[in-house]
Amino acid sequence: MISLLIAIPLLLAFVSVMWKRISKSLFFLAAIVNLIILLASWFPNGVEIHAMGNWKPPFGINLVLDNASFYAVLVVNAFFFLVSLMPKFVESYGTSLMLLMAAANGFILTGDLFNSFVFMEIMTITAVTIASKRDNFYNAFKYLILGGIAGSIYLLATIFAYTATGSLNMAHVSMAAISASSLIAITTLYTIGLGVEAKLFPLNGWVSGVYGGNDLAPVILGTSVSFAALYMVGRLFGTVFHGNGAEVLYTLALITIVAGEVAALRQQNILKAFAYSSVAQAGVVVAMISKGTAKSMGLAYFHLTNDAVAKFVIFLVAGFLVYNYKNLNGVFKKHKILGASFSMATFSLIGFPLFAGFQSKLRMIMALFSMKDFLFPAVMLLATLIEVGYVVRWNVRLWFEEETQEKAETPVVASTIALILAILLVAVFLKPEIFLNGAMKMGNALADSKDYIQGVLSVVKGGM
Amino acid sequence: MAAYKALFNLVVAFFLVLSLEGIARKIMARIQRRIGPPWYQNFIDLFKALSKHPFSNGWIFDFGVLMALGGALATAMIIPMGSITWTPFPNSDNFFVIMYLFAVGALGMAMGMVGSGNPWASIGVSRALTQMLGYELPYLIVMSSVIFFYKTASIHKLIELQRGGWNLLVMPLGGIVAFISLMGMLGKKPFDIMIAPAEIASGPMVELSGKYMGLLHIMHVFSVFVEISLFVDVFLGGGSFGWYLVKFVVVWVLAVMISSVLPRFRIEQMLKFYWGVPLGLAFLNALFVLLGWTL
Amino acid sequence: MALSTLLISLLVTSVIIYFVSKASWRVGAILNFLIGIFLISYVFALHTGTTSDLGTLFGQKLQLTWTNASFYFSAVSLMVIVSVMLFAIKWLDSQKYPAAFNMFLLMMTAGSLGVFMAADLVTLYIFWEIAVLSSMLIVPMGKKESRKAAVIYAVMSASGTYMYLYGAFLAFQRYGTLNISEIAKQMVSDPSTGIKAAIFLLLASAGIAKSGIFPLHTWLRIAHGNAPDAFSAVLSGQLVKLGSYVLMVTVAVIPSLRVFANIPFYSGIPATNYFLIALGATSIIVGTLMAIKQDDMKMLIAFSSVANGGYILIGIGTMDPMGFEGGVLHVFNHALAAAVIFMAFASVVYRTHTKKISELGGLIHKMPITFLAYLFAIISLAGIPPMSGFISKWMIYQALVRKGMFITAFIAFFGSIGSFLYVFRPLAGVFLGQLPKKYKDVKEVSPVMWIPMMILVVISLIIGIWPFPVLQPIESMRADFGIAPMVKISDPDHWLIRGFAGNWNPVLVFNLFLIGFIIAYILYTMFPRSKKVDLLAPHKEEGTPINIYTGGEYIYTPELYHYNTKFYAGFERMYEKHPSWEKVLGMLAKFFHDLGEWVHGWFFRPSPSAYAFWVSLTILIVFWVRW
Amino acid sequence: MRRLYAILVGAGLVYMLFAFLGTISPYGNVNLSDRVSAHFLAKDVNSVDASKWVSGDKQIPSKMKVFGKKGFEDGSANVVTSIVVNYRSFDTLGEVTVLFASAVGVGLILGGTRRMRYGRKPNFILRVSTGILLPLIILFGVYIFVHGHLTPGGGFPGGTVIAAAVLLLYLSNEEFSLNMVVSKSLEGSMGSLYVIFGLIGLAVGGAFLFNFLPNGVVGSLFSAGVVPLVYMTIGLKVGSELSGVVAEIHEEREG
Amino acid sequence: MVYAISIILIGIGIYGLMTQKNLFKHLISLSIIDTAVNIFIIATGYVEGGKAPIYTKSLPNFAIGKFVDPLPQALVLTAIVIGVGTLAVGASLLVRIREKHSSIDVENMKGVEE
Repeated sequence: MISLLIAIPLLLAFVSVMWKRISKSLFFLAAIVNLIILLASWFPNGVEIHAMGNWKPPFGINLVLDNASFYAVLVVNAFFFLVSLMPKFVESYGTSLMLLMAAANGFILTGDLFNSFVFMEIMTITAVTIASKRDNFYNAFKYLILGGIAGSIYLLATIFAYTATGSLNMAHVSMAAISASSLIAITTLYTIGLGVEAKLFPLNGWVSGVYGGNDLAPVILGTSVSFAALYMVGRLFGTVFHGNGAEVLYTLALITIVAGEVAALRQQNILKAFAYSSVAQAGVVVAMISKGTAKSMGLAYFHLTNDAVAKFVIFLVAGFLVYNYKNLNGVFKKHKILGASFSMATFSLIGFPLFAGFQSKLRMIMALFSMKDFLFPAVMLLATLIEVGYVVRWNVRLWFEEETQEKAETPVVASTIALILAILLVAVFLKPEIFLNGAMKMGNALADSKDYIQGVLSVVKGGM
Repeated sequence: MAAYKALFNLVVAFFLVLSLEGIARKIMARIQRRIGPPWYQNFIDLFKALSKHPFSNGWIFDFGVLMALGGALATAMIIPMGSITWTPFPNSDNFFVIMYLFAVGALGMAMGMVGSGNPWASIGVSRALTQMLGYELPYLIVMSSVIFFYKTASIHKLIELQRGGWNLLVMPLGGIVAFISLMGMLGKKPFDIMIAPAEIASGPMVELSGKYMGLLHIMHVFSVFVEISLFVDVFLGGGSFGWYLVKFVVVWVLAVMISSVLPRFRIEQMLKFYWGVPLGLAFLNALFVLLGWTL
Repeated sequence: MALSTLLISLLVTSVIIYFVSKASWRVGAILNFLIGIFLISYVFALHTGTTSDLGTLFGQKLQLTWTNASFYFSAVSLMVIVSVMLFAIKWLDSQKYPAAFNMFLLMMTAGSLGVFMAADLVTLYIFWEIAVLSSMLIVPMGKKESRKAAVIYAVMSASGTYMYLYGAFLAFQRYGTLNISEIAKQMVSDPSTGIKAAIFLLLASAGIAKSGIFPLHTWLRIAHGNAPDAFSAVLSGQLVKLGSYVLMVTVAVIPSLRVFANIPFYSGIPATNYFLIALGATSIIVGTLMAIKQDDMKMLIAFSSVANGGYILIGIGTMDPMGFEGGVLHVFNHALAAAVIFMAFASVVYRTHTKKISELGGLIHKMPITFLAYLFAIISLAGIPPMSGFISKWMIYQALVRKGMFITAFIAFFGSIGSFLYVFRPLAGVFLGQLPKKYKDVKEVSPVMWIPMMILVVISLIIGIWPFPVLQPIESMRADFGIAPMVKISDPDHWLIRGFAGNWNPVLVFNLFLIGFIIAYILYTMFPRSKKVDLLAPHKEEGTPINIYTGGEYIYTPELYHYNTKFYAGFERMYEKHPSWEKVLGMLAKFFHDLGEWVHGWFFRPSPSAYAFWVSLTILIVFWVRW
Repeated sequence: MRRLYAILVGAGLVYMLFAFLGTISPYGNVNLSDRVSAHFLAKDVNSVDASKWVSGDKQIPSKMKVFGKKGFEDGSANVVTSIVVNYRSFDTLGEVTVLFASAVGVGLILGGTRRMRYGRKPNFILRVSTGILLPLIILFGVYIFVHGHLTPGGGFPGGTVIAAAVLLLYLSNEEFSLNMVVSKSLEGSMGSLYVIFGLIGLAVGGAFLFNFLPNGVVGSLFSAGVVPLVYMTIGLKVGSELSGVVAEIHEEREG
Repeated sequence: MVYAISIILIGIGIYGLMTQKNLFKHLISLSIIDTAVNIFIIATGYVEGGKAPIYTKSLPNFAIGKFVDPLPQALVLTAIVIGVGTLAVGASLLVRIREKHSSIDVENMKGVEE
């Protein structure tokens, strides 16, 4: 069953090159089928593996579905589903999106280091393709180069792991006795290799150009792909390497938070501004992951989910605005629903009460204090302060300034989706369990490497 | 009983200060080698002004004059005159109450005069208020240290507590500062820039005529009464009503004599002056009081 | 109705109000007003000690409690808010976003009430943010500059709020509870002074930012000055009081005298409190000096709010029974006065469309009721009897003198005398003097707008004469917090207010004033009637000169003969080269902008070469650190 | 300056990697028995007890004959192929997808519609020799991927060789233009076929990409189960894909 | 030795990325790094005296030490293809960059957004 999550979008992607016209519908089909599969196999509450070609781990490649990967896959596919509802948005990128979906699912589900590299590369290449929408070539190229370097380093890390353990299986690497220096080599390389996709400073130079260059890239890359990348950070540094190298991640992440927010503050381009904001939020999540406990990781992904939902709305609305209006002043007077959703999402980003961001932010701060970490909350609050500055500025500008242009046609589907997600954010404030339960399960699964090893390596037969 | 005392206050104030103003004109004239008007000249002036047909510049002009006079009268009624016997309202003669009640009159006058629509009046009022900022601060600091020292802000109690010796002698610095502030309060030279007849046509009074002039003159009379009485009560100790009158006259004459030989400060000079030495001395005085270094 | 139900239903109602207002904003505004009336009756009917659960967050119970303090602050807030709601029924027709205004005003009301009811730090934070958020969305509905104002308001407010949040969780980490009274209890026995002081100051900083205390005061000028005019009344009259409430919570509910008994600084006041007092004193100086030189009348009163926030903080900070009561009473006085003043200004702007003192003048001839409201409000604001404003200032002076805090007292006196100066400026420049020709057809505002002002004025006057209805709850609050509960300050039986150094009888003082006024009136009527000089003559007939003293010149343009720019030029000249804190904060903001520019320029903009460089450098640094 | 920094950083990086080299076994001195590949070589993955293996019990099979024998879990003589297409077939699917993604990407990025002209005639030798070599090249490509499980080579090299033939066509004939419909259909259907093989495996053997055909004798042409079939689909797919890329690059946009 | 070569190649690639101003050279540098990493991977699989892991008539028997590690070779096969994919996308991007910005030299490109 799990393999279908990758196989179906892939199959439909191959099919879609033959019938280009229906590629959007195929994309929708793939997304909905995936979602149905996921809903059918709700939280596994254990470790389910699927050995590819029936070659048992650690010899063959295996897909692992535990609570962690399930939650990540669920979130990722949900976002793809939302995108697939908007055919106008997809344009001719249906095939690429399906590939991206397959790659993201594979990246999350795989239990094999090299396999994850392969999927990461697919993700990079399709992401570059998507990033080049609307003639955004130079930025896409920069992303390609950075992604290429990161890929090489990731591959090197994988090879170091292989030579050290003789296996590429994550569970095996996790349990193998690796010498300390070897472990340092591996985790250092992985930090850099993943840092590019996880938007760690200063490896995140591509973000502003790619997210700021068109309307599709930020919506999908800023939500699904970044969730997948940050999932991998948790998987590798939490489960596989037991927190080795976490201090480095922590430091980099804190710098990322501040750098992202200050860079966002000065941005005149709304997409870029929130691109930097997502850099900063990625920093928060990585720093939280690097704390290493089940609770901190769970809260990290809770925050990431809230952030991704909010970012989805923000980028959706901002993308629509940027490519329909030259001057954004006061446009929300004409698009009240889009405006309301945007405002709610941005306020959630800050962590105002009544919105989901409040729940995650406060929980994180509380958890950090109970871990006696006094620096990170301070940095987080400082970052939030800067965030308040630009978020309010954008809201005020988009709502209250004098408008100058004729009204563009309102995108009905997009408005509806944005509004539903914004209401979802309020619902999460009222009932955080909507995301929190899954995220906490994810955190537990990521932190519990014993369970993971047990689950992967003792099962002989590949199951459905 | 209190009501009669209060009324008596007013009567004393009216005749005492009006006569003293006449005497002041005489003294000033003598210092300047002139003969000067008779001592009762001010009574004549006042009744002449009151009996004339005036011009009113609108209702706020009238209201302001009434408020000014009312405020001054109310304050004058609270003031103790030298002893507990001559204290009309022993429960309410709190220093701060007197000071702020006194401000009602000032505000009323300022409002009425600006209401006349004449810019000279506005300039005069602006200067008067600025001057208030100048002299009140050292004065209030000195008074605070007095209150801190005697643990009471009630004027009649302060009078009683000075039986052993005048406060002026207990804290001479404070007394000097208070006297300098008193000069400013009285609007005597060198602190009469707000009136400045030659430059801004008598400032606030520019539009006054007839009975308005008279009423404001009465208000001025009571203000002078309140100001000097406060100084006498707080710094020159207790005693009988008679001694009180003597001290009152002495303080007045001293103020007049000093003012008659001085030129006038410009408004910034006035502020700089008050915030210089007097304020410093006031703080020094407060420090001495805190440290217990009183005479 | 339980407290939590009330608040939640208020929040929901506010959204309903929006849609109602979309159909007809006037109905929405009237509904708002009715809800406000209901809230007042509700608040007065509540018994102290009522608690209600809001839910559980992170395993901590969120609770609302109704205390004497909640009652006092809620009542004051509602008084201001309801007046503005009434005011808005007419005033809103000059606004662009009436529906949103109604919604956010009600939402803000709910938020503020929640803050006052909160029994724990997180509940307080939640409602605090709701109040901030909704008010922040009203601010930019004003004129052009108000957009920037909203941003500055949000950032300043947030900087205080986040420090508060940090402090709250620091307290939680240390004491394991968020409940305010529990924390207060545990703090007394906590031996570590440093952490206690940190918690104290961090919690207080929310109040500092909100009530416009130096160094986070600069938002008041721009936000109060540019917000929609009637909303400025709420901002200054009510919202700022949230800050005072938090300051009171940190200073009084957490018994700072006992908690910091080991670091006394001066006459029994701990260093922490003294620090706050110093900030309050600085605010008084800054607020007063800046208010004196403003040309924008709303900004002028905004700076006055800074100064008055300082009074409140000083009063509460002394933790002296007199000072505490004075500070808390000053909340009431300033709320009423500021609300009336801003409503009066809103009326002026409503008719004349300008808030520059230098463009106005002589409106007393056209808007006498507004003028009277303003007059009485400034008498209260300047602390002159018989209005209520005097009582609180008197109490604060008493406390300061008793403690021998002469420098603070000096600053308080300075602020007080300075307030005469600045409140007089709009009086002279806007209402008195000569009416410019362009306003010759201006009319008085409708009763819907002046009635709320007058109601507040009358309340202020009555409390000035008979302050005991307000002093009683404050006294019981003081007893709750255990600040010298034995000392009785108000003595209604003898009509006295008892200070440490002498008493006074507000009724008597008012009567004296009345008698003085009557005598003056008798004198006035005894003497010959006056002839009227028509100041409006030049407006009525073209070519009529002004009929006042002009030094012998014919003058036909009354506005040129109106003295209202640089009113205190002589004094202003003395500090025109003052250092500007706003510039300092501006530099800070610019620093972050430049830093952002730098980060963007160095790490995000460049070519792939630079990316490669950063990647390599990072990996090298990580290697260097870890190898 | 820039070069200096670059040299410094580059040297630092080289130093770092040399330092990291110390953590792995020296060149050529590798004990395969510690690695999973020992069992790929021995083709006995199914008989290894994985849970014991990972905890240090290495279970190395004794020396045995493989070539020409029957009954192994994997039938290809080329062990690399057996890894690529059987043991780690999922990687290969990913690999195919990468290429596919980049082909899609190239199409989307370039978006050409019209054959690009070189503006000069191809020379005689090129034109004539193309005609002679073309069938040979294609034949060679097909040979490579059909024999992928026996000799070095496989789907990817084979497909590339085929694409090289197409490139030759493009170079030698300005009028030539690849029929995109055909190439896309081939590409799509071959890609789908690979996934369908995987799905058949899932249906038959319960695991995606399960080798559901008999393995035969190691070393013979018809052996190794699905490996030759998969390699053939890959070869065709890669061939058509890269041809498509070549075609895309030779197209330009209107105007 | 092989390790050293591959590592130095990586260094050269990084150096090229950092110093070159022509975007195509960046792509080539990236490709050099890819290749270097691939060489490195192959090198990790080398066994002293080992042969290519293909069973032939002359090498019919399984034995440890006779063959080199086949897994890295398989991985490299994949990695090469991935490199090719990257190269293809990059090259096509360069075509369009040249069209849009009229140059592929970083310093001469026109209309690049700040």
